[in-house]
Amino acid sequence: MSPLQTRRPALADGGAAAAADTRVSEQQGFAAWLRERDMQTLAIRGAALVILLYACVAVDGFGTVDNVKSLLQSVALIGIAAVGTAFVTISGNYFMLSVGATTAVSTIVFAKALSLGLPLALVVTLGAGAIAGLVQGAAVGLLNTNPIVTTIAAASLILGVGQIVSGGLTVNADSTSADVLNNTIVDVLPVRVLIFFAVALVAHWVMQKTRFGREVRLTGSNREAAELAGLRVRRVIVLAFVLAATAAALSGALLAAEASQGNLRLGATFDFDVIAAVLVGGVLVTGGRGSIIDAAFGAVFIGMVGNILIVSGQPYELQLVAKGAIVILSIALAALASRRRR
Amino acid sequence: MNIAKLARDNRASLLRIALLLALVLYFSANRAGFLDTGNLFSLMQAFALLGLVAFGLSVTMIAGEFDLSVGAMVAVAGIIAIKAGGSGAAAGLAVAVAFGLGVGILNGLLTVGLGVSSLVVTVGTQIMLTGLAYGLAGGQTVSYENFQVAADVDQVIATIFSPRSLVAIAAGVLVWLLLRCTRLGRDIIATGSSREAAAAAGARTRTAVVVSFAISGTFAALAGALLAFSLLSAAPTTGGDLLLQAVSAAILGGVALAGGIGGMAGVAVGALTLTALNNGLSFIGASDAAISISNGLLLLAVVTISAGGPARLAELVRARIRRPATS
Amino acid sequence: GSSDDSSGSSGGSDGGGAAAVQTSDDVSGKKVILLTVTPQCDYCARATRAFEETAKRAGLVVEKKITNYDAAEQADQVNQAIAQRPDAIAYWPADATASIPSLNRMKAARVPVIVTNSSPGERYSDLFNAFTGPNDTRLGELAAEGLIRGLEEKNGRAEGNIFVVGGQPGSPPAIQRLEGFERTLAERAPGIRIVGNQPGNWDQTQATTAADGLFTANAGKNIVGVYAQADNMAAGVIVSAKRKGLDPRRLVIVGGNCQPEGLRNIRSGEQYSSVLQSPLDDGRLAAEAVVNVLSGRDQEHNDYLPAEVIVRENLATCAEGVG
Amino acid sequence: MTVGGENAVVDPSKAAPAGKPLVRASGVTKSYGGVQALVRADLELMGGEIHALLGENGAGKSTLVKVIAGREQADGGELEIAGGHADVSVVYQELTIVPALSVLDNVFLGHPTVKQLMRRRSLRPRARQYLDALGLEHVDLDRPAGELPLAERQLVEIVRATARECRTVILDEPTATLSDVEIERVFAAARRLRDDGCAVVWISHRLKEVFELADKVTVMRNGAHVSTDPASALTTDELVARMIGSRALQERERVARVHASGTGSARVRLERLALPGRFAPLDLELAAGEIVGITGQIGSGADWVTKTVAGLGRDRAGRVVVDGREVAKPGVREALAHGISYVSGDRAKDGVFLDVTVERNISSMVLGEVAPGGVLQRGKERSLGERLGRLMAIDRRRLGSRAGELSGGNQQKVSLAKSIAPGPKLLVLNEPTRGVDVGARAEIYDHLRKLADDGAAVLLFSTDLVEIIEACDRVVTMFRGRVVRTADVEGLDEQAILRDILHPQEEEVAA
Ligand SMILES: Nc1ncnc2c1ncn2[C@@H]1O[C@H](COP(=O)(O)OP(=O)(O)OP(=O)(O)O)[C@@H](O)[C@H]1O
Ligand SMILES: Nc1ncnc2c1ncn2[C@@H]1O[C@H](COP(=O)(O)OP(=O)(O)OP(=O)(O)O)[C@@H](O)[C@H]1O
Ligand SMILES: O[C@@H]1[C@@H](O)[C@@H](O)CO[C@H]1O
Ligand SMILES: [Mg+2]
Ligand SMILES: [Mg+2]
Repeated sequence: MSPLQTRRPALADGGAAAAADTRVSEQQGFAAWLRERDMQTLAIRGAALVILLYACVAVDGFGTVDNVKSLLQSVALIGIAAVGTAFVTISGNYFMLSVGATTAVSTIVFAKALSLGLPLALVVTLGAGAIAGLVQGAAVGLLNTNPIVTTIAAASLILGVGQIVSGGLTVNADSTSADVLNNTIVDVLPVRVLIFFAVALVAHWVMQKTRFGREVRLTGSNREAAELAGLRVRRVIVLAFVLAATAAALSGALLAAEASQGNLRLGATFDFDVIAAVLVGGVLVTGGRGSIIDAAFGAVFIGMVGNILIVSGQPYELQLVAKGAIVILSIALAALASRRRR
Repeated sequence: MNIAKLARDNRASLLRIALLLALVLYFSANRAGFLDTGNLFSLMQAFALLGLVAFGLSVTMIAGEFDLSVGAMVAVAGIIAIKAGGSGAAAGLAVAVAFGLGVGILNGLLTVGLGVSSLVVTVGTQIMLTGLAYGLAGGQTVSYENFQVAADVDQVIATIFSPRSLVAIAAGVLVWLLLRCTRLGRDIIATGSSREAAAAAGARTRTAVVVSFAISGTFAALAGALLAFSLLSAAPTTGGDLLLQAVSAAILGGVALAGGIGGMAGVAVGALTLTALNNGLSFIGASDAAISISNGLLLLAVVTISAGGPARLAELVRARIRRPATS
Repeated sequence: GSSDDSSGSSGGSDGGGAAAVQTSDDVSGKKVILLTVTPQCDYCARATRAFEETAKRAGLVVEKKITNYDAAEQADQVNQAIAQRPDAIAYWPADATASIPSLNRMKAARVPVIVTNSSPGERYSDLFNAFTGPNDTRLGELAAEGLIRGLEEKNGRAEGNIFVVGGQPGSPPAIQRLEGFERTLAERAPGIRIVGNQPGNWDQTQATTAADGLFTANAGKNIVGVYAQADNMAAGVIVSAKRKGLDPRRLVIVGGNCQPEGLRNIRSGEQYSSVLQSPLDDGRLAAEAVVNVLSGRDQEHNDYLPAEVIVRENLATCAEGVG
Repeated sequence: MTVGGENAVVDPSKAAPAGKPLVRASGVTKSYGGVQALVRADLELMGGEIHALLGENGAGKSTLVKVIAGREQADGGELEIAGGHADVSVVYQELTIVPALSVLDNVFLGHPTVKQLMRRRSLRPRARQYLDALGLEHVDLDRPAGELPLAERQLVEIVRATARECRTVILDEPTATLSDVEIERVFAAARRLRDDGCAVVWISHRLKEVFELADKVTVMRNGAHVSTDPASALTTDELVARMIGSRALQERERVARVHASGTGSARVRLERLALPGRFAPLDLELAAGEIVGITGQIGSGADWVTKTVAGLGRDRAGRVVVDGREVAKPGVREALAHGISYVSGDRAKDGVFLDVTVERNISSMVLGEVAPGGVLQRGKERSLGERLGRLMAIDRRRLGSRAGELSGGNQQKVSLAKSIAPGPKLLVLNEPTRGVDVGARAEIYDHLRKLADDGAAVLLFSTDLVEIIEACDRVVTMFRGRVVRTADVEGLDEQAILRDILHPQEEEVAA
């Protein structure tokens, strides 16, 4: 039997059979696959591929192992934070505007804690991040506060605490104990990139395949319906924020390990990069739709565009203009593609 | 109309005003001179920038959209105003404002034309505008030679106002009138409240969105140009914090992120609250950490109260207490 | 002026050492308002602290207003400061170019003003009583000197391709340092070519990204050195070099500001030189200038921080400067 | 005249001469992705007639309406409208009331004659007049429309359509959310429009209405025109046969009703259950296998009884006991834990996840089952979806579609399937067949019956009295927060129930 036949609707389904509506043409193969996808993510991936191929051929020095490696290194930290933030976005709570603050303060916490040894320093840093996320998640999830303002407020509080802890001064870290984070495995895969990939894949799996992930998505799709369906909406939101803040803290730890220091300005600019990555990755801002792996792709995509422009020696302003234009073009492409589909 | 009902219907607004008064009271009790005209002038100057940007941004929010590009617009419009102001500040101002209007319309058209979230569109324009700012300024802070212009835009009027702050106030009043008295204003609110429903009912939802972006672009550009003449210079980095401040002001003022809800009076109170907080903390010479933390706490308090947080908290606590008794 | 960089730290006729200012009755109890920039930058925090300590020791009452490099906010703070009628204002401009209207207002209000750290330039010197702080052009010149010395030491001759990782585009230190740097190279080592320039925005991570691109873009051009306009950015360049499999010790990486990162990397040999610019001196000089102006003592109009090239041999000077 | 692109429209300045149709659509086609919503739709509307448009869920009625109103572009076919799209006003199936606007602004939203500078003072008397005509005298013009109860919002929407003074007025299931009193008012409004010479299109799944009201009836099936006849020439059975086509009538043969009252053991007890401000303390027992209906007008509190049992009334007093175990505190999760499952009355708001596939909607309340140990099992989810989809007569091929792409009635089935999935001991429903076609409605009743036969109790709120009589064993009637009486359905007719909920005799009102 051909695959075509097995997928035919079963018309002989007995008395209460589904209404036989001959108008629904079941699409097969590529068309069906296409219908299942979100056009924006496809457009981004497509555009990424095209740009990638173009750059490899046309931009001198782009296609080298070294460049790809360092490109991924510089994208990894934004990528990790974006993957975390995607949980918050998909849960219907827009963004966590405290990502930058969390990352910055985490560099200080990590640098200070490194004297306790790497494992403990990581535990302390991620734990502190988780607590910051818990507080924000509790406000949003339990008290129904507006997530944008809540996280802006949290950013202020976090930075305030960071200032008290550091007095505004750089905290030097004994980097040798964190060297493993700066290593490169068999000369091609930097540990930081490995961590990024691992975090992205695990988070993606969690979102697609676990009950929790499904609850995040349903909550983001319609919070009221989720509550009526008996989903653990509050817990889901709290946890989404915890994951996002923990991811931001992990970025901070890696940043501090690389910089051998903690400083309130390290990573302080992450917020917008992360938002851009999540949006370009095709995660629906109002929640419900989008996938984690695409947020990661979004980060790589934006990083790649920036890298190409630097490598081809473009001035800073042109880099920005091109980056902005590509963000807009990619969504325009997606919008047009999905219109054609109708 | 009885007063009790009026108070009940406007509980949230009253709370917001009470908060503002409490802040003012706190600072003036803490340190003499907070309400001196000199300091009030400085407060209104800060309002002139934040208020103007917040008014514009909140129109897009009321229309159910969001303009992330206002901060970058302030920067680039300042640079344009100075560059185009060679023959006179008025010309510079006009060019900058026209630019803001144009980009605003473009933001709006892209949003409705592509049928995508304006957050995504304006993330793009925000980055591009910043690039344009760097490009135009040639990596420098550009400066303006005519000192008189700064004295003019910031001259003291009626002891605490200046042309700059009066422009901001006028802009707020204009939008207030637009939302209250015109069909377009009604359509903007309808669009934000429920896009599908409004469109089905025949409201001009696309026009509403485009106009709201035009307003926010224009206001941000106006704010940027006036600021540039006030500082006699403009830099690509200006306005970095402004976006978050303006969002906070709007939300403090009762504008809902989901759209359809909020008005300019509230936004004005929200912007004044933030301005008074920052002005007050600076007035008493608060430490860095204190500034950050009080900003955070204030926002958190307002956002909790406006979500009905205390009541919810009480409810949650009650539920916890009740549970063991029943099992 | 080249003589300023090595002149004594407290300028003026008494020209004494660090603790030269005595508590004198004529200034104690007087109120000075310090308008300063972000507490999140290490240099700024240290300088601000040094100012406060020195001023308090002199008996001044210090009030502080902080902005996060926001020129608009700072202009409002200036209005507020004037309304508070202090005896003097110490003013660290968030953006020196944007400071002219504020300086005008303070002058009109007849408040003595000491500008610190970022100079609005000679043209406006009648708007304030004194400037104290680094001479950024000079800092750029000294960075170039470090580079030349390093290349001579490591390669035998001062030539080859280098690139620059700059500060925030448009900020006076970034512009002036580059000016001094380029001029010195043109005069003294025309064989050194700047083949790339990207901003690192005074931020280590962004410096790393910028250097990543620059190393790649110039892979074929045999880069021999890098000028990063501050040591934390130099640290970013070192990270990037390692990523590319380059040994930073074989490059001549020069930084600036004498930051903790610089200290560490010069000690390990991964960075060749920095330029002395002590935040402690920066803050202290400003406070001393306030005292001088208030007590009617002589005060040099442009009172520059001591600056010198820092290499491994004189690291101690740098360590002292950071405190 | 037109194939694809813009719907060509006849010059609006040329009024249709008498005897000419106001709207003529023929051979209209329209598809969404892989779904052909309209295959060959014909419709001709004359002034001075009420024209019922009938068909199963998904037949294409709403899509045709949208094409006529210019909200959707047809792919092909012909469309002639005497006065252009602007002369067509529509009450859409989905509520299009804007919550943030006042009632006044809602009435005139999109109204062509409102000036750019709005002069609300002059609009007020007009709005008042239209509102009063639909029995909304008590509604404050300045009140935000979002604060009105669902039924009143629906009425305001009808007010808006009539206020436009178009010659063609289309009402897409205008009565789905209304109770009988209000329905009468809408009938009156429709008749007035007809008498003024308008063409009125009436879409409904309540066939009784059709016979009461319509002059002409057009039936659609599978996106195509089936027939157009004078209403007087048709019987209910003929109509149903045309609507559901080959599936014919044997499917409507229903499982025989077993009156369970008094026989089964009491599964659920409501003891002095009350919600302050909504309804006074009431007692009710539901036996296993029993379907109890509860009904009343707006303000009767009847719908709040179902919501409270489902855990929504936060301040409830009294007790809810399931199988001897008390549901200790309010809350949906608590209710679910005791086997109480709820079907919302407002599917778009909180009944279904519109953005999510049908299959994932169905599994949403039993994630614990399809994700043992927290990890989703694709196979389990799929077979659950197929099983419940079959029970609820949801097209199997649509299991992977986003719920929002289904027709209104099919969305309702998804909402039901989702709540039945947990295998509840007590199923609580709020207007369960709102917008569901006759065929599917019968299937739903059958399923409720089967569920009851398997031992569940069912509590069903409905304002559709036919539904109460067809589906329930007992009925609780309510008036102003109090129970009027609880009675076996057998032997009751609509009139009796209507009397209860409209003019309760003093002595019948429970103390
Ligand atoms: N459901 C409806 N019922 C009756 N009239 C309607 C309906 N929808 C739209 N109209 C009428 O059709 C006119 C045009 O509506 P349309 O939706 O095409 O405007 P628009 O294209 O959204 O306008 P803009 O582009 O300016 O936003 C409206 O002014 C309105 O009077
Ligand atoms: N936006 C859409 N995307 C995909 N399919 C759609 C969309 N809108 C309608 N459809 C499909 O078109 C068909 C016709 O739907 P329509 O809403 O016209 O039915 P209807 O006759 O009004 O049904 P009901 O009585 O349930 O309201 C259905 O199969 C529906 O799923
Ligand atoms: O060197 C500069 C200082 O002069 C100060 O402006 C702060 O930033 C540092 O990098
Ligand atoms: Mg429209
Ligand atoms: Mg329909």
